[in-house]
Amino acid sequence: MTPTWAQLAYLVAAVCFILALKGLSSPKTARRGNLVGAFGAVLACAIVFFAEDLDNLMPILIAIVVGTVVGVVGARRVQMTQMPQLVALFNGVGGGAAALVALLELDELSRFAEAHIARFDMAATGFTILVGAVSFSGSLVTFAKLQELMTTRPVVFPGLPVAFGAALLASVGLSATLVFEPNLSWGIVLAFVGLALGVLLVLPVGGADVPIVISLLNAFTGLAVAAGGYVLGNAVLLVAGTLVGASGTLLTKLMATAMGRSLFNTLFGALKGGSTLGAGEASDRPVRSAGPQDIAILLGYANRVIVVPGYGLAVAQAQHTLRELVDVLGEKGIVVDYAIHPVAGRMPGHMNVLLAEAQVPYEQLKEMDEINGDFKHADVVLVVGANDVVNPAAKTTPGAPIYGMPILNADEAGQVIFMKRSMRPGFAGIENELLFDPKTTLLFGDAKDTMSKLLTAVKAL
Amino acid sequence: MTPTWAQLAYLVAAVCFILALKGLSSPKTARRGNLVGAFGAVLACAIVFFAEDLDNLMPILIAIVVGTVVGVVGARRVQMTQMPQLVALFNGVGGGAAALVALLELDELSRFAEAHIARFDMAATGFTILVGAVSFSGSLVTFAKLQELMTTRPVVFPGLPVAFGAALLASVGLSATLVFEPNLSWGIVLAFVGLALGVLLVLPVGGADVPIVISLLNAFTGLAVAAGGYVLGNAVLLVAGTLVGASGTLLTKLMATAMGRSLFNTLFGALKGGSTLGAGEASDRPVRSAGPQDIAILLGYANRVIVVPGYGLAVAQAQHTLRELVDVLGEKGIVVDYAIHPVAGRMPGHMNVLLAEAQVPYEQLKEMDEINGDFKHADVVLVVGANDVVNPAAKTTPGAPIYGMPILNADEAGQVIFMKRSMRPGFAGIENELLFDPKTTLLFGDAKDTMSKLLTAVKAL
Amino acid sequence: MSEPVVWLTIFVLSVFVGIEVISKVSSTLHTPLMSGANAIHGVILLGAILVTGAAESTVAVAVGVVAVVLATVNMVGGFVVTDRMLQMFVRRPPRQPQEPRS
Amino acid sequence: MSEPVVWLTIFVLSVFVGIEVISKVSSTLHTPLMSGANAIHGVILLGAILVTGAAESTVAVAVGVVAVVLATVNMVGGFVVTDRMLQMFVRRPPRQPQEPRS
Ligand SMILES: NC(=O)c1ccc[n+]([C@@H]2O[C@H](COP(=O)([O-])OP(=O)(O)OC[C@H]3O[C@@H](n4cnc5c(N)ncnc54)[C@H](OP(=O)(O)O)[C@@H]3O)[C@@H](O)[C@H]2O)c1
Ligand SMILES: NC(=O)c1ccc[n+]([C@@H]2O[C@H](COP(=O)([O-])OP(=O)(O)OC[C@H]3O[C@@H](n4cnc5c(N)ncnc54)[C@H](OP(=O)(O)O)[C@@H]3O)[C@@H](O)[C@H]2O)c1
Repeated sequence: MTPTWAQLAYLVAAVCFILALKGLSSPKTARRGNLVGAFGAVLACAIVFFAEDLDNLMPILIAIVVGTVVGVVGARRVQMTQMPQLVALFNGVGGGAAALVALLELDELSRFAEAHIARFDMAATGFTILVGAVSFSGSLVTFAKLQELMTTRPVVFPGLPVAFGAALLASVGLSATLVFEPNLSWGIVLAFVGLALGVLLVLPVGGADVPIVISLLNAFTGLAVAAGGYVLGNAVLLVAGTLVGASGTLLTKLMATAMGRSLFNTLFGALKGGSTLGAGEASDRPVRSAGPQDIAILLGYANRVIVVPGYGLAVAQAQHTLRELVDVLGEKGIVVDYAIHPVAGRMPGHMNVLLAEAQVPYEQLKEMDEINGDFKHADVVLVVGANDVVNPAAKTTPGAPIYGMPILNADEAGQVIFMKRSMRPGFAGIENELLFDPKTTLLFGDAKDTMSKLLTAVKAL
Repeated sequence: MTPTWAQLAYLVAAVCFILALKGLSSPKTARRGNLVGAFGAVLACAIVFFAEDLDNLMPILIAIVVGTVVGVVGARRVQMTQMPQLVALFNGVGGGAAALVALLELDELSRFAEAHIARFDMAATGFTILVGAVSFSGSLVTFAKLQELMTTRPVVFPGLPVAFGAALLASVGLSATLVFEPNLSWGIVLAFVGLALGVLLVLPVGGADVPIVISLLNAFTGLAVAAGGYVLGNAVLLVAGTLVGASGTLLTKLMATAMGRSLFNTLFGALKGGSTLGAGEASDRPVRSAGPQDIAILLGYANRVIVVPGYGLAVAQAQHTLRELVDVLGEKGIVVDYAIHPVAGRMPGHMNVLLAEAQVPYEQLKEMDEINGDFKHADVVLVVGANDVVNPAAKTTPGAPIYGMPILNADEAGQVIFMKRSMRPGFAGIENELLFDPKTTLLFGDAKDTMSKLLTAVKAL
Repeated sequence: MSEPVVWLTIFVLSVFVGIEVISKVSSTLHTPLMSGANAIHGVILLGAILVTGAAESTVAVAVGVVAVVLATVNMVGGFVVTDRMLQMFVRRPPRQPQEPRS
Repeated sequence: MSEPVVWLTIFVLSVFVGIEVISKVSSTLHTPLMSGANAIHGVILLGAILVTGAAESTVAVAVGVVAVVLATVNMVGGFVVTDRMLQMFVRRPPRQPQEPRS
């Protein structure tokens, strides 16, 4: 039995996790919240060494050191643009750990206490194995997609729904078997089915939807940890896992809503064929395009410029060049701000992180609500690799997939410049009337490339 | 041991209470929330008859019937203006019940299981007795104040702080004694000390602050019930009591903030002497006052009138006459709305209830944020028994007790009419510059009285 | 987990739930919320029933009966009065001014 | 209360806490919140330590060690990367444009 002082300390750790989530929900307290969470985690893991009777101390400590080094180095080295895949990876290994823990516990239970195992315990063990494995393999696939180790397009093959259904049935059957016949072999089979299920779940999801799926898998891992806590009789695991499971599920829904997507569509949209978002074709209506020199003049003689960065900026990694351009314009006395849409980029809030990393002064980063009234006073809006977040269809076209999503009022400015590679639509797969507006000029090409040309041209003015 | 199905049903009841509080926090779901709570309560109390082995069934059932009749009749008969004291009364009897339950349990424990009583159990029992008794007597005093069975002014006598301190010390001492010497007599003494403490706590609180104290005592009762749940080993009591205790404490703070008061000041302000709010003296600077006839002409020839009802309207019970007046004005084609300040009246949100009871159409009730922009277009603002909620000092005078509280912009209207009895200030005890404004006219007298004169005069136009 | 720690855990979690759940309430709803919360703690009725059901002496039963009555008043009255209050908040069809054309 | 009901109660309360606590988050913070929550479930490390500490066969210890490494990566990496992200959100003194007078 765990001593009472340790149980109380576990409770303190659980409270830390609650406070961490609370803190993370508000910009002012977010960083402190994260530190409180870290404190809780360290506390919980320190207690276990004093409160329980552990064998194999040496291997455990070495493993912790190894894990810490890997974790810290990974977290410090990664570029901010690769943040999403790193989070996916960390989530995956957590799920894997939960599955392994449950397998070991199953081994223990099935060998020593065959007669006494409560049905409910076995159900929870099976749940942890299954969900942990799903989270592990699913996260690895999202990682591969985001790291572009594989195509970011939805992967659909004819048998996929059948295979998915079969794996789902198998996992239910195996879990039931496990409840009545606790046995390590069944557990291992269940783990493999879980791995397959995770892969099949994530394959049909398109690249831009991946953040939603990462959040979902994150909630899954939370639930697996919670069930693991039940199996091990450890309250802090139960509370922490449940917190993450519940808040993660809500967060997934909030994220999907912020992107104007439904969760069901995100996961299974590609299977239904139909609207695979982002697959929209280029239109051939006439537009006005220009070269870097012309655009440089437009910018150089403006008084007020607003930059709208988007997904394409992140993909092209043009943020450093953009910052330089803005600096140069600033030196010319032009007032330049960045208008940050909450879901611009690859993940919600990603654009803030990207621009902050490129050392953009915080004062120039304006939230949507803050700057939306300023567009009508702007001479030029420079839209870099963004599309949906300035698409007026969100206001004017009921029925459009983004209808109702709040957008940046770029259409109110005097001149609009789009930097993109082609006439292809953005994530939502719908045409943007603003591209065809008489006051719009397009600067075609990869953002990084054209941005440096533009920079040279502006410097030369 | 309670059977498992009953434990699960208790859990369902606890969840109902959570959902009830959640529902009650939003206007759309409030009524449903309350019903969900009632369902949970009925469920919890029904279960106990099936799950536990009870003697004395007859007396219990009769008592429930009696209590139900009293509760329903009381709740249905009460006038909406007397709502605050009814809530206080209901809270008090709940606290009393908790104290009695704990006393009976103490009797039981001390007689049968002397050796086995855990210290912590006794501490919780003592807590329930003490806090339940405080809540009981404190609520009765607030009831007496609101029902004007006694003065609504703060009651302070020289020995009060000493008596309070002595009672506090005694209660701590007795609780400690109880832990080491479980004994019914000590429990009864503790209950009486609690009763005294409750009285001493509430006496120095002024009438207008009473709602804050009711909310605080409500939280107290919640905590007493929670501790009682621990003593009885009943989870639904623990959860329900804790929910009420925690949310009640926060609510008390929110209420105090909405009224621009600190909780400490509310409770102990009068003891420190100094700023007993509401005690402000009448100023003798010149003002313009007029009779009902003149005011009737002002109103009758306006196009747009906004009525600002306040505390004085509730005290004078003039809401029905006011509604008639507004109807008559409406018949003349004048657009009339009510501007409802969130803390106008005797309790937060009270004004909505009062006007709704007087059958004021919901459409004419405008929240502060909704109507504050309209004042500049209004020809006449009719301020009935309100003062602080239109006092511009909240915007202009840093240091004023209400500084920072959002107010209704009555000062932006063309003409302002105040209906009040004298030049005495309102709750916050500070002068209202708007009373001396050249565009302000005062109509002195009790609101009910002058309102019917005004009504007659308007009808005669 | 040991019994007291279990109760403490449930207590702590309930505190968080209680606080978070009402943290967004608008001040217009303060009074009905207070009244509804007040009704909820009327569930002490359950406790009153339990102790009265276990009481043996006549005095204990009498005290228990008083507790049951008080708790029932708190619970039933609390929910009924809250409902009455909230009825007033419900959006109703506009009321016609009496004979507007007269 | 019986053991499973206790756990269920704690689970249910935690669900409410988890949902309520983040229900007001602005979409700018979605990513750090996800990352922070991700780090929190790294506390499965505690479970990994427990089972490894009780493992007897070499295979079990080896599997346990893998679990400990994975869980540590999740936990430590998660908190560090979240912190790095959040550093970026902090208001910093404005950066001077390079040599504005040149
Ligand atoms: N932030 C998030 O959390 C998140 C996550 C998933 C989905 N979403 C969704 O993504 C959309 C975000 O809006 P957004 O305006 O930022 O992006 P968007 O609407 O997807 O538009 C991105 C634009 O960037 C261009 N682009 C792509 N690569 C480029 C490159 N290398 N150089 C230059 N341009 C490039 C693309 O046009 P070309 O192909 O012609 O170059 C495309 O029009 C919203 O619909 C949102 O709901 C957001
Ligand atoms: N709603 C709540 O929850 C609550 C609870 C406690 C405190 N408060 C505080 O109370 C204040 C409420 O503002 P308020 O503007 O509604 O009230 P107020 O500022 O207190 O003013 C009420 C006015 O009504 C007049 N009055 C009193 N009895 C009257 C009668 N029979 N006939 C005519 N007039 C009468 C008084 O003047 P005469 O004496 O000259 O007649 C007084 O100036 C705020 O400061 C608020 O913070 C509110």
